[in-house]
Amino acid sequence: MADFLTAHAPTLTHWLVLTSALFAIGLYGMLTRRNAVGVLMSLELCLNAAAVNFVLFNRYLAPTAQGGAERLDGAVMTIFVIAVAAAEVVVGMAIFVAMYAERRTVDVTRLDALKD
Amino acid sequence: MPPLSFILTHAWLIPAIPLLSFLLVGLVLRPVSQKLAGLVATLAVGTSAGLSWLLAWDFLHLVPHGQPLPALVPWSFQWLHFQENFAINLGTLLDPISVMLLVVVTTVSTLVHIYSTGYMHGEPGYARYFAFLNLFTFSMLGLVLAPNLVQMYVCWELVGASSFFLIGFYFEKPSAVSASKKAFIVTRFADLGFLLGILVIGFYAYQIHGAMAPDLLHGQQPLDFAFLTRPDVLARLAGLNVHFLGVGVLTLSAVLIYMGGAGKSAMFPLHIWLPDAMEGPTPVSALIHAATMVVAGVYLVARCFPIFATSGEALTVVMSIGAFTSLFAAVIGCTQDDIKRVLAFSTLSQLGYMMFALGVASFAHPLGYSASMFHLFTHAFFKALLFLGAGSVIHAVHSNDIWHMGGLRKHMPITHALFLIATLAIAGIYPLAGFFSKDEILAAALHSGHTVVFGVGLLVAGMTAFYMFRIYFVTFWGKPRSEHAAHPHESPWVMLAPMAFLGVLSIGAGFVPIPEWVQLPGAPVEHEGIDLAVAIPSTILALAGISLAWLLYGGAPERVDNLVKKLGGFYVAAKNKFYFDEFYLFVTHSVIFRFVAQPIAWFDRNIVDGLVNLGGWFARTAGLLLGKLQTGQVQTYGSWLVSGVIAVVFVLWGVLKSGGN
Amino acid sequence: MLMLPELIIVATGFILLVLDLFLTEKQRDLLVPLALAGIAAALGALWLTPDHGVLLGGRFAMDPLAWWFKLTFLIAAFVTVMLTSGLLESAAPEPRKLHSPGEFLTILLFNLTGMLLLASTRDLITLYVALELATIPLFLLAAWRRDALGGEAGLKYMVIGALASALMLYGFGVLYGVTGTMRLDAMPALLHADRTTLYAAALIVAGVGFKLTLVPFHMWAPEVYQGAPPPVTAWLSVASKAAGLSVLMLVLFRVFRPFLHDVSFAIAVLATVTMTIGNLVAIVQRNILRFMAFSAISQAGYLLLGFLAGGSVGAAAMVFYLLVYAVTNLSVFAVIILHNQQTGSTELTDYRGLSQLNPLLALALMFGLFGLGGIPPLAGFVGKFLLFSVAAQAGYHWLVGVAAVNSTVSLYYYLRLVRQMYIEAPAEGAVPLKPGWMLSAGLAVTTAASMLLGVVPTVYESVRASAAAWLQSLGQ
Amino acid sequence: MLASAIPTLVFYLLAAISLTLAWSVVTGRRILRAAVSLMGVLAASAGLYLLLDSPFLAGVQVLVYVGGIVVLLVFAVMLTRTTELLEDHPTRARQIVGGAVATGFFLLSYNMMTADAFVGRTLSPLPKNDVAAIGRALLDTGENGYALPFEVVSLLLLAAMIGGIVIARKPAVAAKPEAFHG
Amino acid sequence: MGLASWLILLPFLTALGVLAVPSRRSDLIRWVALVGTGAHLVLTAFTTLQFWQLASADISMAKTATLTKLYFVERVPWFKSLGVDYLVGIDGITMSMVILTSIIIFTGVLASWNVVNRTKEFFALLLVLVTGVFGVFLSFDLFLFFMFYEVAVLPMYLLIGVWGTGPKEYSAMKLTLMLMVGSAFILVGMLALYHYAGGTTFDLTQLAQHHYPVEMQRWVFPLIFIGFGVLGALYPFHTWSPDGHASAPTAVSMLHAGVLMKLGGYGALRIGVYLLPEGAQYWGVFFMALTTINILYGAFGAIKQTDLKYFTAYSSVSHCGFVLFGVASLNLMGLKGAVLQMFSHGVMTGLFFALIGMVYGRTHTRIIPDMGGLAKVMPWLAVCFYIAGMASLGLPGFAGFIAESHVFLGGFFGNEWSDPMLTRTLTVLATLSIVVTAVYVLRGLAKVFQGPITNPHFLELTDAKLTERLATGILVLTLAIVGLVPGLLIDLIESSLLPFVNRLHATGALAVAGHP
Repeated sequence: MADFLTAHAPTLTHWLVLTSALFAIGLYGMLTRRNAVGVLMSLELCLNAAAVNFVLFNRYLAPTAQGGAERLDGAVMTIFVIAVAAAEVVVGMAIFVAMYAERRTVDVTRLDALKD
Repeated sequence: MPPLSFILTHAWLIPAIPLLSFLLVGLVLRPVSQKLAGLVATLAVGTSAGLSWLLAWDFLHLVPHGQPLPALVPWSFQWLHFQENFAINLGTLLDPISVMLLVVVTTVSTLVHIYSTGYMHGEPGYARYFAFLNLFTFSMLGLVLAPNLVQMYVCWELVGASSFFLIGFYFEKPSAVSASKKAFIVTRFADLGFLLGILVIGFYAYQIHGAMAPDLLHGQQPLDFAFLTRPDVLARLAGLNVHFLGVGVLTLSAVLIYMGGAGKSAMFPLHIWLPDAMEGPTPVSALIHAATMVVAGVYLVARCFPIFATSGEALTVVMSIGAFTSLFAAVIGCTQDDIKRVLAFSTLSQLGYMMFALGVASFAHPLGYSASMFHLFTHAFFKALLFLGAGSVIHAVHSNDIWHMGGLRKHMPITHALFLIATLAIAGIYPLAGFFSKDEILAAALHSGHTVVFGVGLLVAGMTAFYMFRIYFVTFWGKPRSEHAAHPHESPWVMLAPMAFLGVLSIGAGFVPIPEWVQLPGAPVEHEGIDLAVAIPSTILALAGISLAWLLYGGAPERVDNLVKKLGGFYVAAKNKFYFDEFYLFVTHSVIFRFVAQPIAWFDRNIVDGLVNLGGWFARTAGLLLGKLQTGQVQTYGSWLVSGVIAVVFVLWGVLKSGGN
Repeated sequence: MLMLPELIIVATGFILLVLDLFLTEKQRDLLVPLALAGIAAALGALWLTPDHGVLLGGRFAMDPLAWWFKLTFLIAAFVTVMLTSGLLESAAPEPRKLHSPGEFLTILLFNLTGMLLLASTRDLITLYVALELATIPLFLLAAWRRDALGGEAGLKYMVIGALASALMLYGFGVLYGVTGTMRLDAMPALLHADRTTLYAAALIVAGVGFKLTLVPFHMWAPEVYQGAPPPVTAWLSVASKAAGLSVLMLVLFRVFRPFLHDVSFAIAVLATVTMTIGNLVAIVQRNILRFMAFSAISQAGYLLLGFLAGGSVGAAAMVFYLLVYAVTNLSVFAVIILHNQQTGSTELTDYRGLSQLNPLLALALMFGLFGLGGIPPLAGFVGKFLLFSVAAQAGYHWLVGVAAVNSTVSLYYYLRLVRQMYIEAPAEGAVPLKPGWMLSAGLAVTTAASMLLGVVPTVYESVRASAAAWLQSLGQ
Repeated sequence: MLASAIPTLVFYLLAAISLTLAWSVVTGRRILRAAVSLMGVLAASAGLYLLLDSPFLAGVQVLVYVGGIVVLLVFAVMLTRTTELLEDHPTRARQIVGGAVATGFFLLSYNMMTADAFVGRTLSPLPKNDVAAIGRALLDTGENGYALPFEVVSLLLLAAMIGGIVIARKPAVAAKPEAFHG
Repeated sequence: MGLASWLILLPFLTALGVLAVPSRRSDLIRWVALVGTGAHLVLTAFTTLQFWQLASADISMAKTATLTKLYFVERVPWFKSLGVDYLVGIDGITMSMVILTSIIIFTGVLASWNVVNRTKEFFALLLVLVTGVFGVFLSFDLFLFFMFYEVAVLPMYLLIGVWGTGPKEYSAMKLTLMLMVGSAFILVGMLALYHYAGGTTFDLTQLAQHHYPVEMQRWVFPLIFIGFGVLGALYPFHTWSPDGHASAPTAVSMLHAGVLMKLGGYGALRIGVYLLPEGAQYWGVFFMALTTINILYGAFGAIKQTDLKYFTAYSSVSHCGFVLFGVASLNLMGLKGAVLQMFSHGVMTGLFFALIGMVYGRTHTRIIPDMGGLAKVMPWLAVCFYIAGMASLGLPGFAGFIAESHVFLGGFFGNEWSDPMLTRTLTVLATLSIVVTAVYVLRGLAKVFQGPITNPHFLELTDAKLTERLATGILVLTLAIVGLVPGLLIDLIESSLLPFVNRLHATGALAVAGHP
């Protein structure tokens, strides 16, 4: 078991498959969920996946690629991504609430007053 | 040669005076005074006539008697510069035929002007009429004096235009309007040939001109008659190995130029405009459609005669068409009832005469050339007189139809006498003018070996006598057949005087030694005087024609009816001018208008414009369809966005693969 | 000193925020002049700012083109505030009034700060956050009125914006992974033309394409333009697009520079699709804001032509056209804002007879439209001409043809509006619009600028010189 | 041996949890359940951060993301009517399009991940990234500092907050909603 | 500021002057416009004399007919980094076109005396348009040229849209868009010219020093020719013309058919043939064929038209075909004929449209079958109409003949790069038009002016007023002067065309020097 696990220790590719899959699932959610909050949740999935990527790259690639000078760019980026995600959620929720007050619906597929 | 006299160097004055008068009358006098306008116009042309006579006198005395008269261009200036070594000079070409025609044109024009002051008296467009007459006279004189093809063409068009305006003088009359259009368009069609002829010959003449040593050119331009008729140039033109539809350049251009002449001179099948042109005032018919403009075609061929003669084939064309036209027109002339139309067909017939006279001529047998010019000369006078006489009759009877006339000889003795003189002249009765010139033509045909043409000529001579006397008898003999014919009154002296003058000329013109003066340059003299072998049969035929006319029309009309019944369909066809008008009408309206013009207009509005509109429609529809993508569904937009990413990857990948490193 | 304009703007934002707390409804009318003063001060500061230099360890850098971008942003902001004044003041007509002017202006200024910084970023992290600052507040501004359409517009903008930003972030991640650095200037040396790089590029293009409204990343634009308050639309049609261009130039010229020439065909395709679709759909629009949206989309297509030839000519053409586009578009929006403010309408047909009611406004609008259509002697002509010239220089003659024909198509719909104004008679009972002095001034300034830029060569020559200097600083 | 086996096990465990919960986030009809699932995904991600030797990030993830953002989302859900809590399934067309697009994206990503740049890379230790280090870096104005983005993000959050408040609060004046001018 | 600049600026200043007058003083507006354009006429006359003196002095000094110099050159660097200059100058072709334009706008103002609706805007736009036209003719910098070109085209939209009749919006839009598509072609060609020459200058005289690769010339030339051809009513891009002319108000039709369409031929000549001689050699016969279609198609199309304006518009298509035909024939006579035809058609069609406007103003119909016998009540107009008609069918004595004879000779003489049989056949086909033209002109005019008066209401109509007599009189006089004394115009044109021919043959003095 342990041997098996060791032999199959996750490489960068495994990690990337995971984050890609998470991102893709998030995308699917953004493109299909009716509830605006659901869309925002899916967005969080995407952002989260992207954020993991940064740490991942920082961990696997960045230190050596920079030729010595070790840096935390990826990790710090993750923090900023989380902050931005927070801002997006705040804005999204605000609009969502205002919207709901006006239109009494949170279904994004019913938001089609503006179209050709 | 002695130094040129004033009028020889300043021959341009002769056309210039009518031109000035045209401007003066048309722009200044017309609104001011009708009477003054007529007076000024007449005086102007009269002055020109005087100058022409003077010029003719001086010209004849340029060389000692017996020597050939020269051809000279005493005055010219560069008018149009096309390119290096290719310019058009306006100028005055004086040679026997131009001087002769100068005299004819100015004289007849003056007489017609005088006649018109009476004939047109009280017409609303009196001054306009004189203005156009002046314009015509100017154009015709310019044509006559033209030293090159382009000046000829320019004036050619101008006479066409003035003819158009004069035929359409009664512009409120639909028949006059359509006749004027017809005249212009038919001649314009012919002019197309003329123009193409100029293009063809101009191109090759320019090449030859360019290849010649400058000192050989004597300052001649490629389109100058002097250059084109030079034997060395003609030899080169004839030697060109360029063919179009199997026809050499020289023949091609000659035939094309002849097409122009045929249009103006109303040769078959371009003759249809001339009978209709009789819708114009009668003096106009006398001047333009009998004496002067219609002979311009003959004059053109005579002018370019060396080209035709060198080609040979072209001359055959001229001859055949001329002969056919003379016969064809004579046949129709026998059946018409409108006095002016009969005269018109007679003009056609006589023009055919002149043309085939040119056609039978050659450098070996130049008599036809002189004969043609001679006939042109005499014909101008007696045909003008016939028209003026007819005008006088029409003036009195208020109708053109000979069957509305009758017995006029008692009430209009002077007119009758003069008309008779002219009729005898055209019938070719000795010693009137027509006899001499016709005789010369027939002799030329006979002696050059064109027997068939000679036969046609004889036949036509007889027919001419017949149909001319037919109208003479119907008009002046018998009983009046209408209200007006019963109480006509003789025309005023302003009309009779010019007629009388023309009467004198119709009698005496035959004694003018035109054939002596007018010789084909570089050809042997071939004047034989009266050839009895020709004169006797022709006179007999003429008398036979007169007798037949007397038999048929001098007394009982039922004989005519019987004859008509016997002739049947042929008579009807001839009476309807062999349906040529209908044919042309069909071709233009039912074929060209309906199957060319109409479809083009439709094609343009619907197909070409339709394509443009289709472009607009396409853009709009594309816009609408693409706009439909804006469904308002934000998630659809998101799908597009992500698909966009995928697409961009593929495009980038493709571009890098194909174009990149 | 390098950062002075940004600092002034941020400071102004805070001052407004704080003042807003202490002012009465009426007194808040003072906030607009204050904001204008702040922007003007920033403009002044920008004038004094040297056009090269770095701060904060290289995270903030001035370069000659960044200077022009900042100028464009500041001018756009200044004019936008002028144009918004009528809706922000306490006496504004009610349903269309923009409430909470202090907050509105603060957010606008923060948003502006994001854009200003964007032009100066040199690393992915700052780029990302600055881009978000230049984007997220726009969602709020679009939804500011809280009405049905504004909310819908805001939400749609938000969803698509977040999606685009997530994709771009993912792309940034890949880029970071490939190069191992966040420094843009270090990247070209570490990049290879492999599929990973392409993938990153495509993701980033999507993110920027969203801001720049490139097809097919444009679909939010008509909806948001229509639903948002017109002044916000004006702002995002100009500033947001400028921000997009500045990012795209940063990315394409600094990062993907080695491949730019090889993928120029792809850029040509993108440009073709963008301008064509923008123009074709604009033809059939009936709402003036949607109409302007598609017009703006097509303009983005023209802008892309500048990337075809990687030299200073292309950069100069883009920057110059951006400036021209900004003033011209704002001059058009000035009239649209006024018209909407006083009639509540955004229908094209409601402009009928404007030339007889307000001849000068109609004239200005016509000039604006012709400027957008690229008709001489307006600056739009010179701007487009320069862009087309770049395409021709790169050998894309067919693209010049496509673009020029597109210009014609665009003229068609611009003329539709001109027709309403000049050929149709005014509606019955229509009254002339009464522009406030601030809006009039804004309109006058932009109109004048949109003419002078095309006639007076100075600005273009300076841009050209800047571009040359900038290219040198890139090390080419 | 065990030292490498356990992280591997944890990785696959977390991966499985993340994917499962993520799927329920995007497909669940009950929005609250989805929120909880999201919380799970984010928490799992915190675990992943731990695996990547970034305990500080894991902390931030739990505090801000799980604690803050998701709670905010839940609040927002609560504000709306309860009928909306049970969401209709998306239409079949949308599922297909969304699925296709998401799959396309995934395949593209997968293709990229097999690229040379990434294959065969192994873990390397991260530099020190505890609270203090990151905190210092965030405020450092030097070459290795992140003061500028930090300030920018503060502005962003401030703007989002102010704007959010303005937009989300009840209108001061009961303005009649304007008619759609679409 | 030299004469050339003043020639451009004066109409613009007049436009500003018009704008300065309060709109209710419509009389004053007209007078300002008239005085401004009249002053322009005087200025043009003065410039012509000056040009004449200078040029003939130079020609006699150089002992060659080739005029390789521009006069009244003004060069001010503009967009320096692009190589854009404000470069204006005058050569013989330009001069003749300026004379034409000046005459047309002056008479156009006279013919618009009765515009009552929004007079101020009307005249202002008209003058702006004509500013653009002068700009095109006078500028020798491609950028400037193009800029003025568009300025000249666009005001048309409003002029037709606002003051037109019938489906005016459609026509105006179609016209504007088609011309703009044409200008898109030109733009492509122009930028290619610029960049292939190194991208340093738009100066036409300097671009002419550059020898473009033959392949490049072969694809750029058709773009330029078609681009300008759209404005010159090249088949099948001419359909804006009938609708546009039919809908436009009088003065606009005059200007448009009289002057603006000439920009097409001018551009094709000045830029197409001059800069791209080898392209022209390659494509010459193709465009000869296309323009032959033009000539015949327009003429046949005109026969069945019932609206006087459509009638004239189709005749314009035919006549403008001569312009492009001459250009495509690529020899001195053809090119000269093209320029002469531009002039003559300009005046002639200006006269036509002026007259149509005047007749329409009286009868309130332009439908040919509805009219009849009008010569009785309006003899002046009838005479002028007939003169215009006669001029248009190429009657000698009027300018049309001079032009057409040159064009026909040019076409028939052909050039060494095309099959002579082909060019001659085309020329022969083209000459057919002189008959067809006669047919439609005479048919149309006969119906309108001759015959009995068909409508009793016509009996109350009046003849031309003084302004109308002045306008038509000037145009008729111009037609006649050029027709009778063609040397005046030919001498202006010919020397300046020789460099074009030299370039085609790559001999002699090739380029025109752009410096004074």
